[in-house]
Amino acid sequence: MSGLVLAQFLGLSAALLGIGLFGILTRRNFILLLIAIEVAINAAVLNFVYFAGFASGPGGVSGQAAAVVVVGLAATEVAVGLAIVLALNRQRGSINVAEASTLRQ
Amino acid sequence: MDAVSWTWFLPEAFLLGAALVVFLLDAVGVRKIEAVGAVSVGAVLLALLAVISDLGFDPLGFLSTLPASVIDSGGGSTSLYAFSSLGLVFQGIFLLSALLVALASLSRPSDEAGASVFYGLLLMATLGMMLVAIAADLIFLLIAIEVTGIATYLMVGYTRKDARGLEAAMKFYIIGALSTALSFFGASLLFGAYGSTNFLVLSQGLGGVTESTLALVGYAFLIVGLAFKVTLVPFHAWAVDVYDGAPTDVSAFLAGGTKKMGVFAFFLVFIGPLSILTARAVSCSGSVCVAPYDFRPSVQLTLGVLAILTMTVGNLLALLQKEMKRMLAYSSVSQAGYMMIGIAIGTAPALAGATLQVFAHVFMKAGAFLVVAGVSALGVGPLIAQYRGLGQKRPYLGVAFALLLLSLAGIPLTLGFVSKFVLFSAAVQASTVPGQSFFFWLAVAGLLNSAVSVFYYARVLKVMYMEPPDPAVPLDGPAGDPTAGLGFGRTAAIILAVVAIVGLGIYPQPVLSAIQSAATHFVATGA
Amino acid sequence: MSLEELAFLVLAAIAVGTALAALLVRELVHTILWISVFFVALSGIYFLLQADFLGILQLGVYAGAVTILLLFGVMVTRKRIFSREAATGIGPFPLALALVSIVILSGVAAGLPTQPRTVHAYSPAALSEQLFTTDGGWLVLLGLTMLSALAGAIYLVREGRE
Amino acid sequence: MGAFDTLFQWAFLVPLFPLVGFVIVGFFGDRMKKAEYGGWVAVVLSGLAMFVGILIAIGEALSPGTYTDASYTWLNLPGTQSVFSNGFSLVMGTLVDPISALMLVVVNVVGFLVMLYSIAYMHHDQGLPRYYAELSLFLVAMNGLVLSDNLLEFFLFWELVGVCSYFLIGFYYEKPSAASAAKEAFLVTRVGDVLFLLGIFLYFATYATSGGGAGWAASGFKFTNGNTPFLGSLVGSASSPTLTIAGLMMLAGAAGKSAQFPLDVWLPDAMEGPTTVSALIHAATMVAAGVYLLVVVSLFLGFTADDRLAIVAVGGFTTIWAASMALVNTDIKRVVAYSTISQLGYMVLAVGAGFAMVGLYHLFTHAFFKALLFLAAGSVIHAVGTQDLLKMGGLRKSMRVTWIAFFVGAMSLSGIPPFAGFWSKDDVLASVYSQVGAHPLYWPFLLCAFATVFLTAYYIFRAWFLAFDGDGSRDASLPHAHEAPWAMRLPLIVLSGLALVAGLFAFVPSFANLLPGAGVPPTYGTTDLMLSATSVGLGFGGLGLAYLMWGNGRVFTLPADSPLQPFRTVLLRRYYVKDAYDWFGLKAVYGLSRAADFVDQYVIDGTVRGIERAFSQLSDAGRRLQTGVVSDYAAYVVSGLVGLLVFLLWIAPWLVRSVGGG
Repeated sequence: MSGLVLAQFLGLSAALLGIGLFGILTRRNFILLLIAIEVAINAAVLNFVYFAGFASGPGGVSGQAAAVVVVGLAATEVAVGLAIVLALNRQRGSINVAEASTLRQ
Repeated sequence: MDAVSWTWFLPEAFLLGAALVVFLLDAVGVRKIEAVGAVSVGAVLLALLAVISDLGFDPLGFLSTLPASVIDSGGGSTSLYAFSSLGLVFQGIFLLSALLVALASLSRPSDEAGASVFYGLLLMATLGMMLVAIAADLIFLLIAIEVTGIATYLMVGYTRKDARGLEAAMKFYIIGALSTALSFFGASLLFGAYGSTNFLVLSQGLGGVTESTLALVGYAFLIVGLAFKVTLVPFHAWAVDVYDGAPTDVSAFLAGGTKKMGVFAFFLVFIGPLSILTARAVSCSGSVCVAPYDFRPSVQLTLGVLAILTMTVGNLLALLQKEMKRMLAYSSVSQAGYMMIGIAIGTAPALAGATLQVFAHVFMKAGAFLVVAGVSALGVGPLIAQYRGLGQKRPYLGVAFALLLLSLAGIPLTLGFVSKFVLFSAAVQASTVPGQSFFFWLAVAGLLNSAVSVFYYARVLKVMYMEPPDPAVPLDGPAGDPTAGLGFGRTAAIILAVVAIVGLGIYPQPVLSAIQSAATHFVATGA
Repeated sequence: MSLEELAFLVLAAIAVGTALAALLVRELVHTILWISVFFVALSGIYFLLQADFLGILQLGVYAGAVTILLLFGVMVTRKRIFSREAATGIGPFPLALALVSIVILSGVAAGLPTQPRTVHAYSPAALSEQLFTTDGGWLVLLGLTMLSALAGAIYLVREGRE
Repeated sequence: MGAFDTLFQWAFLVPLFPLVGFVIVGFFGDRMKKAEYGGWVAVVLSGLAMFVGILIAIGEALSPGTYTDASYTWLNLPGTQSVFSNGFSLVMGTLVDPISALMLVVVNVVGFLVMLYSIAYMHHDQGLPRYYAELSLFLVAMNGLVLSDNLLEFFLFWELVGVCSYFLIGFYYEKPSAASAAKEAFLVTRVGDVLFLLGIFLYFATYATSGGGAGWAASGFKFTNGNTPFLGSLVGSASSPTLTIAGLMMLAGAAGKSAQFPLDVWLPDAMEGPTTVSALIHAATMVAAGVYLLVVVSLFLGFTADDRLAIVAVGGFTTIWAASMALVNTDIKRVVAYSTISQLGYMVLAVGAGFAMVGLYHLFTHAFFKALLFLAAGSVIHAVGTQDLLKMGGLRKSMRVTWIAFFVGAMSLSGIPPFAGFWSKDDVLASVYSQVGAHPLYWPFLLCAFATVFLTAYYIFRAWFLAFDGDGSRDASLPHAHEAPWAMRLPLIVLSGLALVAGLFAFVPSFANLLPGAGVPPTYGTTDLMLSATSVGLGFGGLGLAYLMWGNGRVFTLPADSPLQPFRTVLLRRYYVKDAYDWFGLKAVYGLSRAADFVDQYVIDGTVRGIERAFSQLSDAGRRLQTGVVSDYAAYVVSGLVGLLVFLLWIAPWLVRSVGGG
């Protein structure tokens, strides 16, 4: 086991977060937005996992525990998001978030 | 942990139990608002009683009698929660906001669809806020925020046939989920820097990679995630649309309740006994001693800039609003800026000022939104101009609304004045310390902004009292009945808010002393 | 370059590529396919980090449940499943924002130690010990979020009688 | 002290009586059978307040001294940390001392008379309960301000006074001009108020720990600490930039309330309110509050030399600035309003020169003769239904009382002996003159003040001649004027008496106790004869000029089809010389006033409007950002994130390093 480089992981999670943000900013389909948010959250999960793996003390395991919890939370959020998607679709017949912009100014 | 007994969790237990009862009632088909509402109001009242008894029921300066062992009990390096006197004060504040909304919602149509879900979610959201108040761990804090978050996304959209409500829920959800992702990313970086997410560990700067830049970036992400809840500029844009589109009682809860949760989260992360802004000792492992990077000035400067930005932008935009709810929403944004002044300064008096501002804002903003909900139930439209003659037609409602707005504007003899007075004077006082002259400008900015804010509140007063009523709107109830069209619950909630605003505005000392003592404990312990 | 490092780089490239592809393709079903590959790649990275439990969790929750959930969402919200999304332009501003945040974070990453390090493995038993005792509060809170999500989401999608 | 302590303890009754009036009229006024009943309630209660106020003043006159009532600590912020070691309190209490007793007399006598006058004057108006409630609340605020025992309490009442003024100016809110005047008054005075509060902050920051005992701030910004000025000795010697700035902030606050240059724009427009309101608030009391503030600060805190020069400059310049604008105005109320600004300038001038008591003396006499002028003007307006002087004329026959009352007021304003205004104005001039030796920079402002004496006499008598002289009203459509009912005549008569003798009060020994004239170089009345002669000469000169130009109904333009036209033309030809004089001789004066008007209209209004426009453009930009599209909101969040990262990682540390400290 010759080991891995910490910095590369942060680089990967930075890239994933950036891609997620990019998706949130540019996509208009609610489902794509959900996916983009998942990508961003996965960057955080990845952070927890590798920081746990590289931690020196015994407390590192709580990083993995945090990752587990965040995964669960993200899944819950997707479920809520889908509920809103369905209600929105039933209401407007569209899940394009840019079209739902009556509240403004 | 030893000092914490299970009785400390009684308030949370009441709320959770009531939520389960409400959901079960819904499942068996009992959905009348009277039934679920009564259960919810009862649970909130019980929880409030429990919190008050935790504080040690002694209305005159009660917090000073709180045993020291209770304050900070459980704040070990692995514990997830800790009780502080200020946290208990905030629990009380959260419960008060829930009480106002739960009371007012009793007056909604008796067979309204979704009443039980609304009340259940309200209880769950309150439960999340209660848990935020006792967090001693970053992940615990963020999930507790999420408990409230998920419940409130659904509360905004619970009128599922209402296009505006759903659009608001969609916006709230997307920006909320984005903020969640960013906060957890920040938390993960902090975990990377310190090897733990416990506040005590974070505050001591021990463990892990100990890379200060990593931690600083983590804190930046965390600020963004929390700023979403507190509606700081430029993370505020969602709030206006959501407050506007959500059912007005829910807006009252969001502006009056959940926003305060964000404020307390800022307290915990940035000011509290276990926060980065407490003076940190040089940490030694073996013979190597490291002085941790001092975040304090940079973070304070950043939060101060955010405070000024929030106050100013919120006020300027509130000036031009034509709709009542949007005006209140922007004023709510600017009020968050005042609270941030206290957070940026971080001394005990400033903290007391911010807490008082939070306390006052629960009554004034939730009260104002509840009045708006009541007025629109009477058939008045959303525009400010449509409130003309309200003061003459419905004198009691008009006076109540006027008092709430005057309090928001910070006019003396109201609680809003007291809180701003304490906050700004704390800022001036803090600025006398050499090298902290920046704080003086925070006070000046707050002052100028409250001067500006008077205009848009006064405009509403002018419309209400100085313009003839619109004959098309039947504001008159049956003669001699001031509550006509409002219902018992909403009337009670509005009276509660107004009495609190005026009563405590005239005689604030008990609450002030209590909050000051709690804030002093909060800042001093762990130093 | 060690074998692990090589494996990491390959998996990272797959993750980045599939994430981008998922967000850029114009057919939603393809998006779902790409994102499931992305989840699998991430789970591979977790295995590489010797976080076996998380790797399995990632496969189960994300590559399994969440993907199905999303697919379900796609199926319900459109009449023809295989229809292309209207192309949406990509403004320079969002692109710049995303790039700047990546650059800043990469700058931070560059400051981290660059020598290869050994990865600690934690047994699933240790993890569950942690999850159910010390960090038990997290799970309790997670349960609370699920409770309100369940009640609220069901109500939201249930056909109303009103 | 001693026997009168019991009396002074009841000082809180003075604001309490009008408060009761406010509550009764405000909440039950609408339900009374007749709107006047509410008015009578307010009159009776303000009469009671006047009674107590005069009793207190007599008590102070017989036994001068400072009496502080046991005060109520409203807010107490205890010391907790090193930065807050002394804490401080917000205290509400009453402080009776000679100057507050004097102010009580001014406020309540004028207040009572104006209330009484209103019964008849406002008879026809709608919304009377609101009017009396607001007027009562104003009296509460003004009395509270006068009796305040600390700076913060003073500020609170100061704000309340401003709010009442806002509502009263906008009383005829259906009139757009009234609504906009109210807004303007509120805006402009608010600028002063904010600066005032900043000044308090600065004093707070400076004296949090010093100033005796636990620190000035700790004891609640008290004005006095027993009998001696609390900070007087401490500040008197000190001279620091901070103190100068704080003093300038106080000046700004005073300038806003007292309509001093450049914050004077609102007062003439405030004449949109009822004339009674102009008499009480915008002549006698509220506008005097700014001067009172300067007096209080100069007595208890002290101004630095730079501050005093600034105050002299503002006051001196304002005298001539406002007077010049009054020269050309044909609106009877506006002429009087300009004269108010100008006279307030004299008071400020005196305070700046270091003679607070002299300023207060002028405030005292001015309150009576200016209220008199306004009420007389109100009586005229009530009778003829217009404010345009060119339309009036010949009113002296039908309105004897008003005619004489206006004359008494005008004589007093012009500083002609033995009317009240003479004594105090002379004192102002003499006291400033006594300082020019030591402060040569005071010279130009003293000259302004002297020149203004001439202008004042000219414009006020021009108004008097235009309104009362001549054979009949110049506008035939005006109703035939009748003398006002008794409720209006009585206040005019009482105030005429006061305008005649108030200046002489200073010679009554025990009354002089209320104006402890310590340090005033010329004793009251025995002014340096040259100065007196000059100013009286100037006054008579103005009067004479006014008579030559406007007396006997001259400058009287008739409609061309009038059968009296040939007769008029002859009269007009007789005055052709005067017209020429107007054209040539007064061109400079007209030019000056036009220039003043220009600055007033374009520079200051333009600035105000420019600021408003900038604000609304900013807000527009902000509203355009609120697109309603959630992706844009997400973009703000991410931009905020990037900005925060940049700020926190690079800018903030750099700022902290370069500036030092957070």
